[in-house]
Amino acid sequence: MASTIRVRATSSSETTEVQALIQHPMDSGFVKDSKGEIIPPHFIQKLTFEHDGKSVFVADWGGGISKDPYVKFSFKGGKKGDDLKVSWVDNKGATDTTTAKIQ
Amino acid sequence: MRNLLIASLLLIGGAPSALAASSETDFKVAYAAAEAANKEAGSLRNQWTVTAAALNAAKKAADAGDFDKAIASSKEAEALAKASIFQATSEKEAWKALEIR
Amino acid sequence: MRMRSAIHFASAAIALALAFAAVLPGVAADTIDPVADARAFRKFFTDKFPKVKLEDFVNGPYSMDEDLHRQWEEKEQFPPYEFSLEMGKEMFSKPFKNGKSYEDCFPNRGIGVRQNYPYFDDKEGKVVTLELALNRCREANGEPPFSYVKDEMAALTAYMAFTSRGKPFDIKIPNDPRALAAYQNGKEYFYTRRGQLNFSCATCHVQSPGERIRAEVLAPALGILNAMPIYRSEWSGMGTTSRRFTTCNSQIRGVPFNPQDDEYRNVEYYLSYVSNGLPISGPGARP
Amino acid sequence: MTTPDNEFSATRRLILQGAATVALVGLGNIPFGLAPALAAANDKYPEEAFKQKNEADAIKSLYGKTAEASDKVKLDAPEIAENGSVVPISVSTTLIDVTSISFLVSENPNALVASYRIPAGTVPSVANRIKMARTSNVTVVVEAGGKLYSATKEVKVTVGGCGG
Repeated sequence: MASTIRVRATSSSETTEVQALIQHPMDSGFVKDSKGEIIPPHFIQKLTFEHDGKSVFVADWGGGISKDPYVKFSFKGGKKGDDLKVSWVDNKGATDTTTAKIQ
Repeated sequence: MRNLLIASLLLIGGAPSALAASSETDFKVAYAAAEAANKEAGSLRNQWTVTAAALNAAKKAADAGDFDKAIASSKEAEALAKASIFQATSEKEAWKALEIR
Repeated sequence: MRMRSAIHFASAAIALALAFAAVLPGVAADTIDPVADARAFRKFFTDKFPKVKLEDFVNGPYSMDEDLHRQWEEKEQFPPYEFSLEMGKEMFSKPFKNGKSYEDCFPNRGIGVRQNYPYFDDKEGKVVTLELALNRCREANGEPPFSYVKDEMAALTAYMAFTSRGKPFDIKIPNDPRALAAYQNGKEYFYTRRGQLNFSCATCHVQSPGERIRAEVLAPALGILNAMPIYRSEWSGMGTTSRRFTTCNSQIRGVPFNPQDDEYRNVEYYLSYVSNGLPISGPGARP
Repeated sequence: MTTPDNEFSATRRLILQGAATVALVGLGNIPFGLAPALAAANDKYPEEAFKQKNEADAIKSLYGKTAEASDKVKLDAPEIAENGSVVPISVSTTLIDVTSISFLVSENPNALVASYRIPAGTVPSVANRIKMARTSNVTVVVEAGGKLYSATKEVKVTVGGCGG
C-alpha cells in the first residue's frame, strides 16, 4: 500500500524546509456518524522526523488536529540528497514510516 | 329539554370512538390528498424536502394512533406540496427577470 | 373636439408602443443566442468585480475575500486533494479486467481533454459530462459504475482536470436545435427558483457573490465549475460537480434529482459554456 | 501491542515520582492533583495534558508553569475560519533557545491541540491545520530558555451554507 506520508523537504543555503501531509482520519472522538453513533477517537499521537540519526522535530498531537494532517517546519543543516526519516504512531498503535530525500 | 340534554350527552359519550374511527379515515383522506399534490410537484420536477418530512411525520403519527397530529401533518404536507407546485408554475416565466442579458 | 381626439390619438399611440415594447423582449428571449449570453455573462461579473483578474474568477470565494485567500494559499502549499489526485492518476492507467483502460475511451488517451467536457453528443441527442463518460467507459468494459458523487469518480476527474490545468474551457454548441434546447434548458434551470427557501443558483451566485452566507463567502457564477472536482473542508473529502449540485438542492430544501439527470447535465453545459475562455484549475480546495 | 501499555505506566511512575518531589518542595502554585510531567523535553506522549479540559490546566500539566504574553511570539491565524475543520495556524518567534511550541484552543473539548518539541538547530516556527469546535481564542505557547511565552488570537468559526 502506498505510504500515507507525503513529504517535501527542500534545502536552501543552510536550512532545510520540511512539509508533510499524512493520510489519516484524525477522529477526535467527539463526532457522531450519520447514524448518530460516536466515531471512536482515532488520531496520530506522535510524529517524528529524523535526519542522520538525530531527531529534528517531534510532534505530539491530540484529536484537534485536522484530518489528513499537515505540518511545516525548518531545521538548520541537511543538504540535497540527505535522507529524512518520518514516522508516526496513532492511539490504536498503528504506525507508518517513510524515508524521503532532501531536494 | 332534559331528553335533549341526555341525548346530546349520549352523543358526545358515544362519539369519541366514532370520532377516532372517522379521524382515521379523515387521516387517510388528508394523507392521500397530500401525496397526490406532492406527486404532481414531482411531475413538475419541483418537490420540496420539507413536504416529504411532513408526510413522514404524518405517517409516523398515524402509526402511533395520534390521528389529530397525523391529520395536521398531512394538511401541512399538502400545503407545502401546493406551494411547490405554485413555485414551479410561476417560475416558468418568472426566471427570465433574473437572466443576465 | 380636437382636444378629445388628440387624447384618443395619444393614448392609442402609447398603447401601441407598449404593445410593441412588450413584444420586443419576448422576441429577443425566444431566439437562443449562446454567444451573446456568454459575452453578457462575462461582462456582468467583470463589471461587478473590476479588480478581479478574469482568470482569477475560477478561484471562487478565494477571489472575493482577502482573509479567505490567505487561508487558501496556505492550503495550496500541500493541498488536501493530493491523495485523491494520486489515486486518480494510478487508477487511470490501471487496466480493467479486459485489459483496456480509461485511456482507450478518451481522445488523446484522456490527457488534457477535461476542458472539452461536457459536450453535446449528437448520436444520443443529449449532453454528456465527464463523469458520465467515465462511467460509460467502465460499463463498456464490463466494470461496475462508480458513485457519481465522490471517492473513485472524484479521483478520476481530479486527475483528468489536473492534466488540463491552465487550458481554457472550450465548450462547443453544435448547430443542432437539440443542443440549443439543452443549453436553454440548462439556463432556465440556473435561473429558476426552487426549494422552500425559494432560491435559484442565480440568487446566490449572480445576485450576491462575494457576500457571506453564514461562514461561507459565495462564489461568482463565472468560472464556478473550473475547479471541479473539489476537496471541501465542509465535507472533509472530495466531491464532484454532481455532489455540489445535489447538496445545493437539499440545502435550499428542494428534493435533488439523481446525479446526471438531464437537468444537471444541461445546467453544467450552460455554466461551462458561459465560462469558456477561463482556465481549468481543478482539482480545487474549497471551504 | 503491549509496549504502549507499560510506556504509559512508566509515565505514571514518572508523574508519581514528580508528584512526590513536588509535594516535598511544596511549590504552592501547582494544584496538587496536577503534578506536572517533567519538562516536555522527555519523549513521553503527554497523555495527561491532552486530557485537560481547559487551557490553564493543560499548560500546567505540560510545562508545570504559567506563560506570559510576549510580542516576540508571532501567531498567524485567520480572522474568520473558512471552516472549523481545517484552520491554518502558524507561529514564528525571535526568542532564542526555544525547546517547545504548543497550540491550544480554549473552546475545544480538550484545549491542547498540539505540542511540538524543537531540538537545538531547529527553527522555532511551525505551521499546521487544526480543528476548532466554535469561535474561540487560539493560544500558542513557546518554551524558551526554560520560560513560557504566549500569544493569543480570536478566530471566528461558524457553519457555512444555508443549512438545508
